[in-house]
Amino acid sequence: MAELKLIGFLCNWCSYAGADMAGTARLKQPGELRIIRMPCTGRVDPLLVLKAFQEGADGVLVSGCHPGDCHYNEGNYYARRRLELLARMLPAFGIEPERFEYTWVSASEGARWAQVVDDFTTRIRMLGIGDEPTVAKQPDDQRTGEERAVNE
Amino acid sequence: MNSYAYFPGCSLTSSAGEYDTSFRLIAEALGIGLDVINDWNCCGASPAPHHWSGNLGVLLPARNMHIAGYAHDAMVAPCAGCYNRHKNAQYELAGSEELREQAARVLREPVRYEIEILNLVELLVREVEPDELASRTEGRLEGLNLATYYGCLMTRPAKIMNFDNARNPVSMKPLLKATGAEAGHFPFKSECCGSYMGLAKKEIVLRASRRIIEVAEGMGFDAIVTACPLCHQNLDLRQGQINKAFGTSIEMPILYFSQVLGLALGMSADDLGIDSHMVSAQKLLGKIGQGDRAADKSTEVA
Amino acid sequence: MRVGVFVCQCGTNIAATVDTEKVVSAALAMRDVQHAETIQYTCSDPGQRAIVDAVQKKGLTRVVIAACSPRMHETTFRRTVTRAGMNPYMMEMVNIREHCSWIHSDIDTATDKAIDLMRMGVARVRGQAPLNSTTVPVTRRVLVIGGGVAGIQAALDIADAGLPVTLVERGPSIGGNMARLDKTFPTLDCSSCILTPRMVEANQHEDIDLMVNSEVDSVRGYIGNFEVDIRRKATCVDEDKCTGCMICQEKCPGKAPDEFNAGVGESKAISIPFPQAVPMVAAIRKEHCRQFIKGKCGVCEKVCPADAIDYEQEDTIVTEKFGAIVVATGYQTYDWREAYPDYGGGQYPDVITSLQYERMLSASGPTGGHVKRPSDGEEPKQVVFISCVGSRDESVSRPLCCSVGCMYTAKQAILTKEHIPDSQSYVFYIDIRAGGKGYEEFTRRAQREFGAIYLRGRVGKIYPSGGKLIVMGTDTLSGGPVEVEADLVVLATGFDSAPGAAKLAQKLNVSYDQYGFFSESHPKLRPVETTTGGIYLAGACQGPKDIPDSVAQASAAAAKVIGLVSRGELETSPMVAEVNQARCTGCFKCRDVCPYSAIEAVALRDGREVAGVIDSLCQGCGVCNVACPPAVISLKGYTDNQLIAETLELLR
Amino acid sequence: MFHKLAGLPWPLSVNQIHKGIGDGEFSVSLGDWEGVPLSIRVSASVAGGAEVVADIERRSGERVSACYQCGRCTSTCTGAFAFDYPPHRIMRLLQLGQVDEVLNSRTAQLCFDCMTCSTRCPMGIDVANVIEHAKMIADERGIEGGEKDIRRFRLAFLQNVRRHGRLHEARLLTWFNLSRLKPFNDFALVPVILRRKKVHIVPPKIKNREEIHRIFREVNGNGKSGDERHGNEIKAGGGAE
Repeated sequence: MAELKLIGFLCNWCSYAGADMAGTARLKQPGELRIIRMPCTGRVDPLLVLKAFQEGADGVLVSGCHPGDCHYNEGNYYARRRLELLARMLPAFGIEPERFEYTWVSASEGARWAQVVDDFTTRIRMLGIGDEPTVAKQPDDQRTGEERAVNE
Repeated sequence: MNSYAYFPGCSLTSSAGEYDTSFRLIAEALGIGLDVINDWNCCGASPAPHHWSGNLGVLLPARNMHIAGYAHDAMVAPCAGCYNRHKNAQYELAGSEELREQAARVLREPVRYEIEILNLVELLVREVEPDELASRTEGRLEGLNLATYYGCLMTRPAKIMNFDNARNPVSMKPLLKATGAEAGHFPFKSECCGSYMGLAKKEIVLRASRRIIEVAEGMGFDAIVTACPLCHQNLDLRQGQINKAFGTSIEMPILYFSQVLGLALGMSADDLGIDSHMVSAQKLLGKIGQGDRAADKSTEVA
Repeated sequence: MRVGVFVCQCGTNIAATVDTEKVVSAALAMRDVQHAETIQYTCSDPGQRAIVDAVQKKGLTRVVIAACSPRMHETTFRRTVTRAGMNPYMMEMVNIREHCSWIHSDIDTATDKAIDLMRMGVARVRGQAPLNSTTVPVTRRVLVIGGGVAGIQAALDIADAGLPVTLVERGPSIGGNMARLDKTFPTLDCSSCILTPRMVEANQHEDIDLMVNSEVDSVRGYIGNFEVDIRRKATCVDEDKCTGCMICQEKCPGKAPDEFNAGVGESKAISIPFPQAVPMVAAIRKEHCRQFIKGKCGVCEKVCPADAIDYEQEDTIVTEKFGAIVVATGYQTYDWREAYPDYGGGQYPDVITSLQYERMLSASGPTGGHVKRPSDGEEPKQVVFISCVGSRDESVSRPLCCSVGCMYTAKQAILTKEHIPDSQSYVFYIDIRAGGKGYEEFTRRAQREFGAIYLRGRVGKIYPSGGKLIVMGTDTLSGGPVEVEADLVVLATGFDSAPGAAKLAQKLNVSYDQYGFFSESHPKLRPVETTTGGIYLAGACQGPKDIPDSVAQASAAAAKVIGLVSRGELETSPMVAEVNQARCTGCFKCRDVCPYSAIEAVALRDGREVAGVIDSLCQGCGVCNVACPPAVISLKGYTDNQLIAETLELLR
Repeated sequence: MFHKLAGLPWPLSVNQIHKGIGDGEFSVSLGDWEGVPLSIRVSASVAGGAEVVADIERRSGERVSACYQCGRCTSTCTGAFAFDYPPHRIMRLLQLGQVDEVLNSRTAQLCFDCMTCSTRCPMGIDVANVIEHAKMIADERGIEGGEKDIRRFRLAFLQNVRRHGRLHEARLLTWFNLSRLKPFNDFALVPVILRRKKVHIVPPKIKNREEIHRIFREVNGNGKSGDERHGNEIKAGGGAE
């Protein structure tokens, strides 16, 4: 088991393909990151990110298409709005914002993906294991007004 | 009035005295204050970095920067060589704790090396508004076509000097245009003149410099404008040797950037030390109505 | 729930760094996992059979396959489990090759990761429900963007199959860059002699609707059902009336740059770009036309015998539906001037690009096929060719090889000798790339039969001297610097993507690389598909290419299009959004955010208005899923519960 | 017409390929030029060379392997005509681990670091910097590569600086010329220089020379300019070529 637990939510069309390309090019990368494939970063629910931290993730990386290149026209714009808001709120939940990153990697940027993973992992390695999360546990299907704000 | 720490360097105190003189003159005229760095020492020039793991090339300039740093946050080194060496030293000091410690041991206190280092062109571009200059020069140099010559040391290596575009430097142009002169495309603006090989391997200098002056002459320039004493030495002092060696008869005046601005500001060729050059600038001076002034000291062919 | 886990070894691709047996035992230790095994090559026939057998013998209801990227084989294995009688969507793929074995060298790291990913896959597939795809009809019309040789070829192939095609060209004539070439390598065929007939054919084909001076404004919809706005730019000439007599061009007083001739010579404000233009219709370039600059002139209107001139004409937007789109927007030659000050940066008239030289060589070009120095009109005797200008040069961020420079330079060296028998050509090259059929022989001929002197080295500097140009280069083979005194220098400039390529890619939602070339879906196996279904690539818009490759790719794209459109209808992905209408509050946040307006208001029996998803429109991005405050709209296959389960499994 | 300016015999031809000089060794001879055999030996020395090359890469921070031999560095190299190996060949030799050839080359002595090659390299390699570090290693090993003058000039220069804290050009000129028994080199310039008031007769001295001496001591551990370390102290009349 890798010491650190890093989760990556990647959009299927750009970043996941970019990660594939990095693999095909055999670009060596640190081993902590586990990738979850998403149709679009627009599907990445800020609550899912919080949930990950709450359950002990040491870092969460969300990566999608470059602005303007979204396979679904504007999915990544929604993602950007939501996730930037989330990033700003993380300290309120007792999570260092440095543990969260939202970036763009296109299908042809294998090298860039490898770089992103490398930088992100190194950064989290320096931060070390995350503290016991302070987010109050709650069922997945009910949300507070504040979190609703995160969504839109 | 902005004032700068001034590092003349060895050449400006001897063989390139006129560069020093002309620089001080225009600095005064343009309201730029210069305070010579107290008890400055040689920067080590090209030889220093080649010996004893190169640290000599860092510690000699370090002392100057350290002294200059007392009273100023920017220093000017008109000699491209000194400028280059100081910038390099600064770069290496910034990057190495060990070097900073060495410097501290020598200087007996923590080294001050963050001072901003400017070359002459950089300084003037910063201090002088082209339009303002134009209004003072009244187009005195109209009719001249000047070859801007940057050489190597002002712009290279690009990542350390980060002055102008190393592949195609252009900084001199706006100010020269403000004098009324033309500054046409000069393809050899950043080719090397042969550097310090003049003594040890003269043929290198003769070949390299020959091409530069030949191209300038071929393209009909009235003079080559430089901001480096070593380039000046190779192009001017050795022009006679070049003609001799290759059986050519080139007569291409080599002027310092400061001298050109001086002329533009109405100073006399003599005051600017143009008469101390090997290659006569009479033709050029004639074109701007100073021909009669300086008595013709025709060039000795060395 | 009975889950089966299959761990692919992919020969040694995976097995070399991932201990697949360990993964299997880890799987067997998991709840619900009834079966787990390693397979040497899962995609192979025996591999797939093994899965079918296991499913049937052990009555598996869910399958996890840990192998390569799902982008590679998801469809393959969906078919496999379908053959075994399962619902295709009850199979989950886990990527332990591209994302694991290939990027790690340490076996423990890779194995741990593979195990995690497998466990996450299992957790996810547990929450998976059977999905059934529906079908939508496919529009029987195809859009081809770009009227170069690739676009023409694609359009003709598709139209010949009986499918109506709209061929959109930005410029005033089709023909593209090939129409500007004099001869083609390695056969020295006359370029326009072989291209012109195809251009005419495309224009006359009853199933091809040709739109010149037109551009794609916006694209909506998805595979099988695109809706495209095409802007027909005002040319102030009535296409139907203009007879192409060119009197207007003769009489026009307004000078204008000659784009077609790459700036060699001049053109008029109203013009037909070249004699073989198709369609043979004049067009006014307003920015150069006196009527528009000065507000008075009207010469062309007076002289036009067909009275086809209409200064009032305005852009119009045509909206059409298409089943598929072929992108063939081609390339432009690299603009070298900024990046190569050492070559004069455009200061020396006698340093020209290969395309300009091509126009000089062309009998129908501005010099009537006579090679002349731009500076003094003299015939050059010493011609220097410089390869790789804007290619293989990281310092100007063009590390790529233009793939044709070596060949067209050899061609131009040969043609130079033919035009000027007493001339001498020098070619500075770095490597001779002559991979195609008959190419190597061709470059040899240039040297052996036509006496071109090849010098292996990149030129450092060019400067003028006594009316000539001195080229400072190197011949690395003899080991040192060399200089050539040249009358004319021809720069073999590289390929850049067509202007606005990136913008178009964004309109089409296809991915593109840092140079603006469109990315194929898979470099080996899906070379003409894009990442977006229903959109295909042809020619140099995908990367530097020569004519035969462009034409071949165009036909390949055409074949794909015909295959798609002729089927008539299309399976849609069932991974669409779904509303739990009982709990929907009808706030319609989902409708606001949906990029495809796939959500409509539905009235329930009790009169409440709630959200409903139009399956045929929903593309499954999941934006609505996140936007829904009470979380009652969810994307099938990516439900909150599945994603959370997957996350928790890792963090457990 | 096509003329060789480089001073290299044109055309150079591959004369012969000797095989089996030793285990797995062969060498390509390109004939010779001004007595310098233009030949490379690909051999076991690659092994030993590799470390030095790695060292050069580490010190200079440049990737020698990135060079694809386009030769642009050589095209406008200011000194190439006087070098035995033009820059692109130095890069090639390093790629092949031919360190001895590089360290003993005239190029390693003569290259005066004008960095023209560096600004034009399409791969963004600072070629001059690479040669620079080869030069330093050569210096550390006291190699003069048949170009005594260059090293002598540099040492004379530094000697001069060490003594006065500043450069005394006139003295440098004379001293250097004496040191290689060419006392009248550039002599013709002297009267001119004097007439044009271009030199001090009295050497310029700085006040705090002690600090300068400390600097020299700091870099080479002794009060002298460290020539002893390389066993060739500068003295007038030191053997010239």
